[in-house]
Amino acid sequence: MTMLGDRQQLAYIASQAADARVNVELETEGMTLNIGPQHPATHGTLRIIARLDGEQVVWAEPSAGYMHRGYEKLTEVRTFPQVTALVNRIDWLGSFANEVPFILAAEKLMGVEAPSRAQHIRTILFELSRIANVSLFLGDLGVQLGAITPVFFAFRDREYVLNLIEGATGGRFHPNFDRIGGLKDDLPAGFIDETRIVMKKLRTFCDQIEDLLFGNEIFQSRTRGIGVIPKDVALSYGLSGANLRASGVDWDLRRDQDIPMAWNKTDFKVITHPDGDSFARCWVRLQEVRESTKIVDQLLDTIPAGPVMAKVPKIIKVPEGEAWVSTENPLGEMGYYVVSQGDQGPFRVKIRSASFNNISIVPWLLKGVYVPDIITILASLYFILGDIDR
Amino acid sequence: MFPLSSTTDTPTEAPRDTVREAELARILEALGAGVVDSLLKPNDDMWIRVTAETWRATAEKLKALGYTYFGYVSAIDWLPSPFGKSEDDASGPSGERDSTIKQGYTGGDTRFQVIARLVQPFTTIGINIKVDVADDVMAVDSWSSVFAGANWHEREAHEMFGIGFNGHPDLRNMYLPTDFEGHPMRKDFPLLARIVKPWPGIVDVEPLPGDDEEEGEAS
Amino acid sequence: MAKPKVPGMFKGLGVTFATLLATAKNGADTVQYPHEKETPPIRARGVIALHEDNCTSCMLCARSCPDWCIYIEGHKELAPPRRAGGAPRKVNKLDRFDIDYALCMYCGICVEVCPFDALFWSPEYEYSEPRIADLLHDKAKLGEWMQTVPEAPELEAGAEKKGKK
Amino acid sequence: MNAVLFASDLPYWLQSIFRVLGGLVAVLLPAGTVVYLFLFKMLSFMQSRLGPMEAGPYGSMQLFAEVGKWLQKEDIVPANAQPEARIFKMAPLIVLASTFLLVVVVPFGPDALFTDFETGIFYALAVSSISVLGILIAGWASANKYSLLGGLRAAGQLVAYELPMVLAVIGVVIQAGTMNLQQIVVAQNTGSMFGWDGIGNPYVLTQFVAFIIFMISVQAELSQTPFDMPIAESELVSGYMTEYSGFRFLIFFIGEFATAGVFAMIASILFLGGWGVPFAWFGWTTIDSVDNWMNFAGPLILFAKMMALVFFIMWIRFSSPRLREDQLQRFAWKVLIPISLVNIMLTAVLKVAF
Repeated sequence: MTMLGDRQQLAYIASQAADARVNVELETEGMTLNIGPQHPATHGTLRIIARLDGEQVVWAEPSAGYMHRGYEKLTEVRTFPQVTALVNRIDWLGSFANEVPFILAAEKLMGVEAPSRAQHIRTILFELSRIANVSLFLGDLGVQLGAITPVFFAFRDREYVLNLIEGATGGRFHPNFDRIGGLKDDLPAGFIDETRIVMKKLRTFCDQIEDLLFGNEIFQSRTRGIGVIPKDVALSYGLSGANLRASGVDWDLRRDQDIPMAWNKTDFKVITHPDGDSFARCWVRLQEVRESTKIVDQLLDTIPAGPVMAKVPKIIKVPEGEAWVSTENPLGEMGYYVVSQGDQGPFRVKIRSASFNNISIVPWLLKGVYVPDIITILASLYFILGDIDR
Repeated sequence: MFPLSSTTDTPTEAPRDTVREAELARILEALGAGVVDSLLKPNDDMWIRVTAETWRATAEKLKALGYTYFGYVSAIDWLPSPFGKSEDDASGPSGERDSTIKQGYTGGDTRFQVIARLVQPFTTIGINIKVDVADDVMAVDSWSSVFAGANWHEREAHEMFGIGFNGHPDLRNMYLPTDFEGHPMRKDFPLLARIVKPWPGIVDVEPLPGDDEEEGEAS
Repeated sequence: MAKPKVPGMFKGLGVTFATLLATAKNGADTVQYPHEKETPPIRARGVIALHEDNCTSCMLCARSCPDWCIYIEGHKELAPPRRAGGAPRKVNKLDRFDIDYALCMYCGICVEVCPFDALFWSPEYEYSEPRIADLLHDKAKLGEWMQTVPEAPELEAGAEKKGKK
Repeated sequence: MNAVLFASDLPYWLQSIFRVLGGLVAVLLPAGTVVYLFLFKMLSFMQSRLGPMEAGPYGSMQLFAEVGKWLQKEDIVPANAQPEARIFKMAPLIVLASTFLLVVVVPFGPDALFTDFETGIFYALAVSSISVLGILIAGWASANKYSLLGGLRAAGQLVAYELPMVLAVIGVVIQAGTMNLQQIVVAQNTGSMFGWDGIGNPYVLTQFVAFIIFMISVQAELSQTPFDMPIAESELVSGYMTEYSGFRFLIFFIGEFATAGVFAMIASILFLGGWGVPFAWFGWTTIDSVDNWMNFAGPLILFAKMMALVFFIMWIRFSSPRLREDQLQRFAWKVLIPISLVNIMLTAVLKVAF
């Protein structure tokens, strides 16, 4: 402003004054709406403070931390096996997937690699937890947008997947099945046949959801063009998973990363969508469930025989070093930066969870939308509170 | 204590990783004197440590070099915990514990380090960037103007470690109450849950009456 | 031949109506819980059972518990010798073995680390209490659950046979 | 009127009691049936579950259990609503009153009616708007931002949908030549299509466009999904009902489903021939020649038709997501109103032409 010439400055002041007059005339008293911490749309305890003008959001800001459990601190007083039990509570809907990157990071530090049968079973369970997680998202999406039926379909069919996970690992939600060097146990008999049947059911479920929700004109009018995230913004916020791929970024860590898992032995499509809006994000997730069922089917055919556990000492001491491993989790890229100083437990674990980055775009995204669109956008970004707060 | 399995203790010839070597050379050239130290583990990852003055410039240059995907920003407190580690008795005497600071990859001179990770989209080539945080300054430049996603990560690091980020738009607490005192992720911040309860590792077996032999800790 | 495009809304109506008919015909997918029960899988981690005779109160489980929810006390005792004429053995006798199920996070680490096969998983799940303090179960109660511990399941084809722990 | 029925010859006070009881039955019975049959059972079956099963055989007593539960609950007035506590407490009653006023003009049989009102449909459309007042009051008096948003949405929505509804009804009124609901029923059942009087002339056939518009407006008027923005559990946490508890919530609840029932009755009177069967089946010609037993069969027939319509209302409710407020307004003003105006014009032209 100091650099402006006199006439420019006068013109500037005049325009400011004119704006102010118009604003005073039109201005209505704003309202601050507190969405959450207890609100059905935040499925958990996220709080969104929104400044409204009528039903339009002027400014919004999520306030996380109502479920902060301090996992990064807790890992410092636990041994590696105990941390495994802890981390599968981060994203509680796809819990097996949380264990994998942590275990892989520890294995990397130890220089151990799980036997190929263990890698296969890990990948199967990983994809099953993705299906369990995302199918619930598809049902929940309906509830957020006012359709009450899809969520019951989702709970119905997710149950079959959870039964599989429970049958194999013993835990419905928190399997704690991964061990450094392999798996706790082999699959129980009958798992493969059962899984094939369930995968068929899940594909039917996807068709039902597609007919019930995605094909619905109301659903489309609610989600298309709402909350558009351009590619470069998505990258600079560190968005990941379906949120990133819905912005047209063809990047999937399952395909593009060389880690000791069995994805590279399967043939699957990475789903992308060019639009970057809420519909694209939901649609990408729906298609990913389909792809996951196909991945599981392929892996079931090719499970190699052999042990599920590499030779590791009974008391695990991880050599000094630092390692970063991230995988394509149901919610996006989940990574662990593990620092070990040669003890039984890690020295520091940085948990890079997908939802934390995914939700940090919310203040940018919510400007100027309507109150119902807040719900749509939050639902389509898909976060799990445990994954934000850790 | 136990020998590791045979797959690990044979020191094989480290395989060459030409892609990452070229990348690291490119980065070192672009950053010039800002880099204090660098490390490359073939087929794994790259680490560099930069000076505090060039911290923000590093982000800009790396972004220009194609590292446009923001991973995270966080910090590490290298002080060994005075309350012991993993299964140790946190309420026990802390005098015997080793308190010498042992730094990680690419070294460091200070107790606190900020660590960040950037990735080249569509590949998995990422880079871990560390910077020392001097104890008397306790602040580095903010990345939030370069990577929008750094905003929240820096807020988290600020409240958890007490590290300031110069130029950050608002460093409010994310998780903790506004009037919370202390920085929970610092190693000298006690984890209360492990202190208020008696440590369960004490073998609580009464010896036989008249039994002189002291059992001590079983393990 | 392209099918005529049905508006999405009517497809959705079709889905719900088909489900209505299917439920009327085949019955619901839900279980009327107190009247009928689902059997949990063999491996289900329902509750931890204690085989008291095997326990030597070595405290391994209590130490490795991430939540510190196992409380053990014991004393030493003289037991009759194994062979006739031998010296009496010193054994650890359990006085107290409590698990606080309000704290337990069902990770199963204690069952795994137990070197003497004293802890087992049982799929039993009906032990909720109206008061949280009542979830602290003692060794008598944990011993009762020993009855419900199933045999380990058969393994899937291709699994390596190994000596069961 | 050839039959002495119900209250005609009774003293006034007895008549009044009968009318009050009849009104209660006419409002609560459909509401209860709708809730049990559709909300509990149909919804559950559509979601592959069984719904309430414990109270009574197949959970048929569940509703009584729910009512008992609600009656036991504390009648809470939020602290910020205390200054206007009386208004806050009044709001649900206004909503329910609107429903009772609606049922007054509904004919259940040739003589089974509360009042034979010349401008019946006009009156019905007028009193149905009273519920908006109740909802606005509830939204404002709750002193809750969500409630306020819900109340404002409800007001905007009900105003927007009143108009297409009225315009849709005008088509029927033109065709029947009367605003008396009883005579609309008679006109349909004595009418003929191209000389064939086998099924009378239910206006759902000739006024199909008006029927669709009317049903859409009813859906919006009742704030059922896809038009349930005023309630919107997932965004406004039940909107204007957020702060209500106990029997006041119950009254809102009854109001919602009783109004659904009554509106379905009015729709079946306007478009499906109401309580009547085609008079030609039994050789009746005018309303005076209708047999007395129709006074008992009529309500059942009306009830059956109402149930069929409520089935569609609920079916759509259970299978669709919710629109946004601005989309709904756009739909009402840009689509429904022009179509209904064209419909009126066509009806008028055809009426004159034939």
